[in-house]
Amino acid sequence: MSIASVFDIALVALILTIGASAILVRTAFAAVVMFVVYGLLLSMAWVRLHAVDVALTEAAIGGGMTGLLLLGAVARSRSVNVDSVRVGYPLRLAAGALCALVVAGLAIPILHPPEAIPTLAPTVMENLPPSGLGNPVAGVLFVFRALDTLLEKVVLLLALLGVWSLAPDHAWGGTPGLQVYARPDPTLIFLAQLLPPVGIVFGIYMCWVGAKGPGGAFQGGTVLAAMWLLVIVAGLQRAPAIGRLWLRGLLVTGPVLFLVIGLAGWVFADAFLAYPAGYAKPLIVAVEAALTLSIAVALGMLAAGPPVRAQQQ
Amino acid sequence: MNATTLFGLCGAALVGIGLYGLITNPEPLRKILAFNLLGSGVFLLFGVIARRGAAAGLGGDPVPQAMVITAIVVAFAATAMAIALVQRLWDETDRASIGSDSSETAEEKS
Amino acid sequence: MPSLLLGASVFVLLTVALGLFAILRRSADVDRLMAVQLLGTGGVAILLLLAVATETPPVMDVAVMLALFAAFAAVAFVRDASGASSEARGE
Amino acid sequence: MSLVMDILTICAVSAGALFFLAGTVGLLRFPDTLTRLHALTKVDNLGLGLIVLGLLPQTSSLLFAVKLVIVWLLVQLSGAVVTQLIAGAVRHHGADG
Amino acid sequence: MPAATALEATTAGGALLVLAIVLPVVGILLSFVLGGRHAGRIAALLLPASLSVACIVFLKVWQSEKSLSYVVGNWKPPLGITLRADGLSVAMMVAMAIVICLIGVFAHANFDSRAASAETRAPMVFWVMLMAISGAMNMIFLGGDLFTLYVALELLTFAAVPLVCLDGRAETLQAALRYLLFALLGSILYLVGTALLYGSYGTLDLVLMSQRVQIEPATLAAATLMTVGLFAKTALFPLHLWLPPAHAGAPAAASAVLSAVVVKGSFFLVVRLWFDAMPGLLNVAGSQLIGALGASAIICGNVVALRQRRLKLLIAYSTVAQIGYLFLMFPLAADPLHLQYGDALTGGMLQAISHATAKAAMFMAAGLVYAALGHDQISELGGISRALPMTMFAFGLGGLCLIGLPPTGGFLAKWLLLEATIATAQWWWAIVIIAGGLLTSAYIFIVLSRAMGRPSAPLILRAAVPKYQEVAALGLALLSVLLGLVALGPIDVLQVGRPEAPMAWLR
Repeated sequence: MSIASVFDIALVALILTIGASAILVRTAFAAVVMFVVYGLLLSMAWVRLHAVDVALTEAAIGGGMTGLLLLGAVARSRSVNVDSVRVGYPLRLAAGALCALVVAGLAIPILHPPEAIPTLAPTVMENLPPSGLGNPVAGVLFVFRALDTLLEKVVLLLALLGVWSLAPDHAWGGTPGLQVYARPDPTLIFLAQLLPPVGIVFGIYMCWVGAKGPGGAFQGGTVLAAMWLLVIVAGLQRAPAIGRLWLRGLLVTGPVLFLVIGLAGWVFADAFLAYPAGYAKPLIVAVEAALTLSIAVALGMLAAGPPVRAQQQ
Repeated sequence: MNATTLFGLCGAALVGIGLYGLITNPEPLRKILAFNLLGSGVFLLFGVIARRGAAAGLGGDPVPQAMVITAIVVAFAATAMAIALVQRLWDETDRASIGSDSSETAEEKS
Repeated sequence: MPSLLLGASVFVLLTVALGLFAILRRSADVDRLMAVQLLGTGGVAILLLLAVATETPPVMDVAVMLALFAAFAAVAFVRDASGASSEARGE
Repeated sequence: MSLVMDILTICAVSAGALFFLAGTVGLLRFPDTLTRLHALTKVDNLGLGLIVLGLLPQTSSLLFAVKLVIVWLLVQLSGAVVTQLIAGAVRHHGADG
Repeated sequence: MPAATALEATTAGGALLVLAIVLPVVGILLSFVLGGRHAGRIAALLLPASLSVACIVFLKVWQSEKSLSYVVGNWKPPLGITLRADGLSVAMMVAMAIVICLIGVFAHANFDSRAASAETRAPMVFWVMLMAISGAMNMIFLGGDLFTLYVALELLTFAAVPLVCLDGRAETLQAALRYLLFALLGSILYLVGTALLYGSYGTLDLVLMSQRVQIEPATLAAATLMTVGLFAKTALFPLHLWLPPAHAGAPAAASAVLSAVVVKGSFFLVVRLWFDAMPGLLNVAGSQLIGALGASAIICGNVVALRQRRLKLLIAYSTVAQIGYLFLMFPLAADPLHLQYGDALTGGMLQAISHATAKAAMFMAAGLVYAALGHDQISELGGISRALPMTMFAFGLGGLCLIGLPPTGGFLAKWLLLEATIATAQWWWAIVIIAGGLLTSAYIFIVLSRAMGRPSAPLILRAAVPKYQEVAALGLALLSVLLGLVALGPIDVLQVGRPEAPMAWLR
């Protein structure tokens, strides 16, 4: 048994333990802490699976951003009487049996992979050079399966509108109710002044490096969103009102640019979402940059929640 | 058993754990958390499939990896929406219970 | 050299696991906050070791990401703890 | 030369790993929250610092070396601040652990 | 298998498929920037445009009797994504576009935002989500790649859930939350299947998949998980619990779109999965099981509907039952010994379309009744047919379609299914179909007789109902009746792009 496999076994054991306790632990707060820890551990698993792009995404979204969301809800739930009726023992047993069945159903194909393992990696590498990209994952996201990526941006916008739709009528167009730190804390303000510059540089770096190595618009956008939220949470800046034109503009910039370039491909490269030869890389980088901004704003506003206060005139 | 299979089994187990939590936990917040766990198990399966397809000098098949990135973002959006729903629901039930309380206290004051 | 670094990363992972166990055994919320902090430091160490041991420099970016978001999550946790208490005081 | 570098790496990384162990032992053994916090952050940060120091000679380019140092600084900084915040929360709540 | 069409290039007119997807997306993006005050106007422009694109595609496919396809970005599968419009897609696309447009007309009264000085919540959300549903449905009908279909499915979910709780009451929020959790579970199960299939065959393209697919554990696990996930989204018994509160609590226009359109999306994917991606994989036991679930849905849904006191809940439970009919086509169409993919498939799709039109009309009618009376208690509907004759006529026509009386579309659909039960000698499904029809007629009759009865107290109408809303409901109801006449015309379009078996009996 090599050292690497010891590492993998330990990591898997840790992930499973933490994951299971996130489900089984009694208080919601503890569960959320477990979940954040779990997210951070999972990004290591992604590194071990040689998927650095995914590791970056998981560390950012799985651990940090989702944790923030869940936490906000936990804080809120403390003032609510959450009825915690335990599910009966027979049902739990039945659920356990069902889950065991599902696990077995998944384990069989895992344990018996096909003889010739199908892969598109060679095809991707063969077709990547014309785009000028060095990162195959970015190639899949922005060249070969660009339609998915474009639609997924629309999904993000819809989810945001869905979150906003939960505002009371009078607060529409107002500012989100992201919980701000209770008392102005000099330490936190210090961090909120110091961390964002580092984070913003790193976010831009992620977006820039995404064309040739692991990174990209998602990862960069998430970092920017987190830094923005940090500044808001520390009370240094207010969350913007959702009716603001600049906010709406930023939200759609990325998708609009993507769509426009996609439609232009019809004229200049004879297919929707095709890039004209020789211009692929600059166009993709432009789309990624715009998307980074849009994703940052969308994720930030998603985490900030629906508006609760009407906008002051 | 190699490392990839190990992670694959880990993913499968996480799917089971998440599903169990989703079914048996009555609190909506915990259900959302369980959904995320279930989702990450599924993503891990994608990762294992990608890793198995390592070829052409790549550590993994980039197609499933790209799909996971898309799916992670979608799952985050879903979580945000679900949590906003839960919080609004609490607000409304609060208002319903507090509404009766506060009208009483208002009457007492007057 | 790589196997030594890999060995060190296993060692750190095991201590992190042990530390997590120590922290999560306790029931106070504040203790739990430390779990994130522990993983922030330990996770970064593990990833850096992996990055050099397997000669994949991009993994360092994951370490940066982890460091950033561990801090971010910890702030969120503390906000939650302080927010809850101030709410309790306010009411 | 490279032998010296390797020895430096071996020593520093091993020492760093041992510091991590020490931090964990502290977590296990210390009686109250604040001391545990102290054990965790101070010792682990030192461990990370040593590991970074040990890795520096092994990096292939200057950029990665710079990145290593930046990561360490980042963890150092956020660790200090977060520790402060947690300690504040402990003061506020009272350490009930 | 359609090996000849394996890696087809973009066909003439394939660009229209892109347009069908891009138009709603443009509408969504525009509404975000221009603000909700214009969202209604944007939808008023884009939804008819989308409908005309659908009609043109339909005509092209019908006349040429060939599928259209478009290779996005010129990257052929397995690397890229192909959009395909075969007979099933175009028929569903046109039908859903018509229903959505008429719902848009109906909703104009409730979600008019032009007069407001600032953007208001409900109109902004409603119109954007309506456009999103239209785009997501087109994507589901045209998508030729399982992962693209996953994204489309999520698009549909995120557009549908906020419509449930548009009014923000605690009970609708509860319903929306339950719906969201079911839907998310459904999509994640679908995603697991996608992962396993990719792991086995290295492609997610439907055509390539159909060529490579084999009966093996991974495929069966994937197919089962995906099907269960899609069942949860379609609210097939016993995963239907989320549907009645969600569909009954939403505003009328939203109920109509949820019940008529949204559930058809995931149903369509089940069809795609079993008949296109994995043809021949569905064995007798599996198809009988699906059929049994459908039959239970028909019986349970109808029996529970019969006991409802509120009109909207009754209609919602009737949706649960009607969804059951959709799944009867699986044992009937997938019988390997008999006519494969023939009448039963046509019947099933026709059932989807006629249910869409009829159910939308009925929810609209119920909404108008609610608006007029301020309640929808069935026992107190007396006199309403005098007050709102057109509305109740629309409700009645829709009801006839659900029961399956000639010449409605519902009749044709059920007739085709019945014929298939005889042709494949599976008489037990015939009993279910007929029993379901009887139960349906019972509750439609109860409602209509109450509505035509004398009011216990003089009927006071709370609000006047705009004429055009009644016309929209009636239009949809008439459509559901006239659908029976498609037997004379374009019904064979459904078979375009199918591997074999033209509709011999109609010629």
